[in-house]
Amino acid sequence: MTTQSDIGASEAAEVTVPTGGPVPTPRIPVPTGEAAPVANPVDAAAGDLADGPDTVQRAVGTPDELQPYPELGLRDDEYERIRQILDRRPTQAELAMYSIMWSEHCSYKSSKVHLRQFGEKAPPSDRLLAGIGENAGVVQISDELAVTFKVESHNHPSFVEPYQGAATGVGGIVRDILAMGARPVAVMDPLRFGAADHPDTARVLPGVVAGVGGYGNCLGLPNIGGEVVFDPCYQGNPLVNALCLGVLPVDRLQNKAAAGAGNVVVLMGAKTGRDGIGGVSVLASATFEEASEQRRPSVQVGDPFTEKLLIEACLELYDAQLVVGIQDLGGAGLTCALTETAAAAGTGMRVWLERVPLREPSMEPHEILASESQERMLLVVEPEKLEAVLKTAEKWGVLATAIGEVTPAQADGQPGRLLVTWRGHTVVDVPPGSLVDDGPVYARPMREPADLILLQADRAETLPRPATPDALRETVLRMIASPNLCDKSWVTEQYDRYVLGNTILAQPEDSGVIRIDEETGLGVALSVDGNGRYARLDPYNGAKLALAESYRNVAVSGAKPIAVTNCLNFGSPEDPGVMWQFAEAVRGLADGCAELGIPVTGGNVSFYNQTGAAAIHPTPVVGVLGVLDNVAERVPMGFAPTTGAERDLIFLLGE
Amino acid sequence: MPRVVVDVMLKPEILDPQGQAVANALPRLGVNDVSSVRIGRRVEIEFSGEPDLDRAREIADKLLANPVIEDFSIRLVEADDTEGARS
Amino acid sequence: MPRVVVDVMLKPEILDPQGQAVANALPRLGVNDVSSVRIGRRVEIEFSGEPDLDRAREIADKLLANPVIEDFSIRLVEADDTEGARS
Amino acid sequence: MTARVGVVTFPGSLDDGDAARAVRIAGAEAVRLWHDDPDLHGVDAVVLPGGFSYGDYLRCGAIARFAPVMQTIVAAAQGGMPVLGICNGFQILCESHLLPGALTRNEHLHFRNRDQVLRIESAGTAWTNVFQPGQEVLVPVKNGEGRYVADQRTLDELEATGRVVARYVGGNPNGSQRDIAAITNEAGNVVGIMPHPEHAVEALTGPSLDGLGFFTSILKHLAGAPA
Ligand SMILES: Nc1ncnc2c1ncn2[C@@H]1O[C@H](COP(=O)(O)OP(=O)(O)O)[C@@H](O)[C@H]1O
Repeated sequence: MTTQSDIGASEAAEVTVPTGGPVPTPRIPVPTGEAAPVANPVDAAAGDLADGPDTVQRAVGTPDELQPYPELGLRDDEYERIRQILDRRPTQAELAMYSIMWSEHCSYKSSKVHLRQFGEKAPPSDRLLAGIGENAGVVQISDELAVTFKVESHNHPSFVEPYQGAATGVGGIVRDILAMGARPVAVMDPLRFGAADHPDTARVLPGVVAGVGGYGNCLGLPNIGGEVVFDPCYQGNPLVNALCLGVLPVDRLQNKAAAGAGNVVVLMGAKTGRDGIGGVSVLASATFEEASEQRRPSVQVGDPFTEKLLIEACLELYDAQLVVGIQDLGGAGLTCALTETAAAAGTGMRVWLERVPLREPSMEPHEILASESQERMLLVVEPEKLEAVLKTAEKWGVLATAIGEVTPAQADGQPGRLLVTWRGHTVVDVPPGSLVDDGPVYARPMREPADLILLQADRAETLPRPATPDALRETVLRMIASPNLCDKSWVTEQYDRYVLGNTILAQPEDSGVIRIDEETGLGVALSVDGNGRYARLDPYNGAKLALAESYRNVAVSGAKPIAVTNCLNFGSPEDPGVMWQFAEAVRGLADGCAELGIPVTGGNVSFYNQTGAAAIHPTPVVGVLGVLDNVAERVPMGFAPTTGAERDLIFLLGE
Repeated sequence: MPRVVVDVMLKPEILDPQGQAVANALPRLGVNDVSSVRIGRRVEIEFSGEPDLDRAREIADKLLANPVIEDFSIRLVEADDTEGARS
Repeated sequence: MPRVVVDVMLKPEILDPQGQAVANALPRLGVNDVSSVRIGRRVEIEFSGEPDLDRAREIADKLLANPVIEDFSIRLVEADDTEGARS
Repeated sequence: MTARVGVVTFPGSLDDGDAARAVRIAGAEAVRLWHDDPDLHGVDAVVLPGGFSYGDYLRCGAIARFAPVMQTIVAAAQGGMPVLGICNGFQILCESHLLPGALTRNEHLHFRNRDQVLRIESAGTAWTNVFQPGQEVLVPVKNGEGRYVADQRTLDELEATGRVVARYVGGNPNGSQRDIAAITNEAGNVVGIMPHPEHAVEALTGPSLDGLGFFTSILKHLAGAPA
């Protein structure tokens, strides 16, 4: 998925958080059987039109039906666009799909115009095999080997249900890495919490740490670093970012294009349930009684064991060259996977939705398309290889089901259409590119926050300094005791750092180092850093400083930095002050990368991190990856124990 | 002394990986007629005085269950009532 | 359709750190009259046909409980019997 | 002939590659065994590696016990074949009743990963014969359910018959009874250990090289064993 992982489709509509609040008012009049024209013989044959799904046929016949698009986060003009594209009103399922794909989360509508700089300012690189826009950037590190890495956020779910939110955050980024053809080999977790002594931190922090550990440990991925930062600005909106590193032989690189008409579309992994359907449930509220909201959890529960099997099965399929295209299912579920794979190839797709294995048989088409159930991948497979694919899945004990097929582009060369039927009803008939590439793009208003001048004027130099030895002692003790500087082993001991046997450096080192090639000693170093307080004072330089810190951490471990990933955690883009912070941070990061000569290869934007009107500090988290030709030459951070007369000399570099 | 039993189960629509893992293992034991397994927690609370259902409900709500993903039910059970054939 | 419920609890002599952690947290909620908390598993088994208590006992004995550290009990429950006040 | 040591992969095994690497570094041939295949492919000894077999959501090792490969391993172990269970492997050996007692949730309820000193209490097993009794070794420990429990009688018997193979020293990481980190069966061919010797076999990746002894022990044992 190339989406913002933590902001559900409904984020803008703010109806997801399951606090037992009121059910959104139904806006869809219940259609009556007579009112709908029964023109389609298949629909007619189904004979249950009154209770059946909203079909394309019915949409044509009932152009004036009121649709709950505002509740789904779509603006009037966005809804109008959809009607223009389709030349009719969208069906329920189509409306759900557009609302998901055109959300901030998936479309990057507020950030797109800024993120371009990462590409435009990036230095040329011959190492980059896949860059921004792919599931994760892929960087070549030797003739045969490449690595891929990316950081993503799962902030909001982790506040609601810390354990599962954090766990599924790890699961999601791991699938991104897997989708590139790589074996995931390590994770990191930059975390931000509210005040250490706030009672709610006692709920959130242990749950998040247990969730990151529980999922990663169960997948057998060493955790090689991260951050734990406390600041009251994160009290109602902790940040849970997760980074995954993967390794692949260069020729195993996968892509998501659903190429080749006639190829089979296979859904592999967990059954589909009503996970994280969130705002899309307003579509059903006319046909469900009040309690129905109860049945639509926004929180997904992770199943790392299934993910582990999915990883092994996928890698076996790649090695046997059994897949043409592959895409993970993340925050936007089947909707995103179907449209992105088809759009990437310019093909069409025909999907029989009733073939999707369901955890709950009563699910409706739009729910199946919007479900965020975890641990699923979408594969495109040549028909003659289908059996081998199903066999491999069976060997690993994961479900794999053919749910559709790739259809050709149109005769005039135009891309094909995505046609989805459900028990004989046509519920979706759209150009896939219209969901993926033609979403709205906004140049949102920006304004420097009014308080910035005051903040900047209050300079550190004016603070009282310890003047006596006692005061100095007191200051040092206070610093040592501060949660942000204290020992993090309560957290890091809950993570397995040893599994896979290639961890050369991990906590508490400046960067994590992983051996990639046991024969040659080739390895990579990774660090993630961010400083929200700096960025609040000066987002441009704050982002640069985060990059510089990460770059330094990698360099001092003995590695040559070669690539950058980032997770941009910000408040609401509809707030001009936040938007200004965002634009400045992106500009700073892009400039910094240009100065250091390394490209941004991927990343993630997380907006709407705020409590009421109060946004978090702008928090760009930057990950830098470096290469070590031989991990035996890594430089650990501690002084080496001295033997005899050979004493280490200590130098201080810089100003 | 009677005790209070709180049963905490995942809501029916929430994935239950634990139950699923057990259900998948059953055929190995030669069991093929089980259609579903759900696994939750059973919490037995003993009070020093009279068992207090309201208190127990409060504890369950605040501490034992996460209402976002779990339901719970509460009842009184006689201490020596094993609620079935204790094996 | 009735289902079979298997309750699996740690034997009384085996330390239950989870139960203890909950018990220790209670005073902070202002609860001081709880003398003990024990946490075990509640397993709900649905059969495709008639619920089979003997089958369930066999599953419990072989798989659901480890007799070295756990006891279990089995009973039939009506599907919609929530066994108490479902909150 | 180099010794052939099998390493079983269950779905959810995680340290299987590491166990195989340790076997190779010790100088034996690592033979990968698959949970669904009851054939042991002529191996001389077996390692059950760490991980979360079948997810271990119910109780660690509870489901792995029923894997086809375990049926063969249980029979072979009873016939004297050396078997080492590490972490999840230890749990599986207890669930399979090849070793007494059980492994339960860590007393502090957290997964814990740290470098841990162990004292080798028994050098009489197939997997510890290169150590000196009382020798202290440093290996990683990492588990969430590593607290060894058994009834007093069993514990006393383990102590009396020299079947406590290793104990935690300098802090008990999980609340194990009597600081037990590893035990063996009566014959000394089956050993279960909660910490991870396979992660202490290379200077670059481990806290020491002390773990290698467990794997060189099996070579010594097999070399001396009557064919
Ligand atoms: N959430 C976390 N997950 C994994 N490792 C962490 C986490 N938080 C901190 N660490 C690790 O702990 C060590 C110390 O962290 P920190 O105190 O932030 O050091 P520094 O200030 O040098 O970055 C580093 O190796 C860091 O990677």
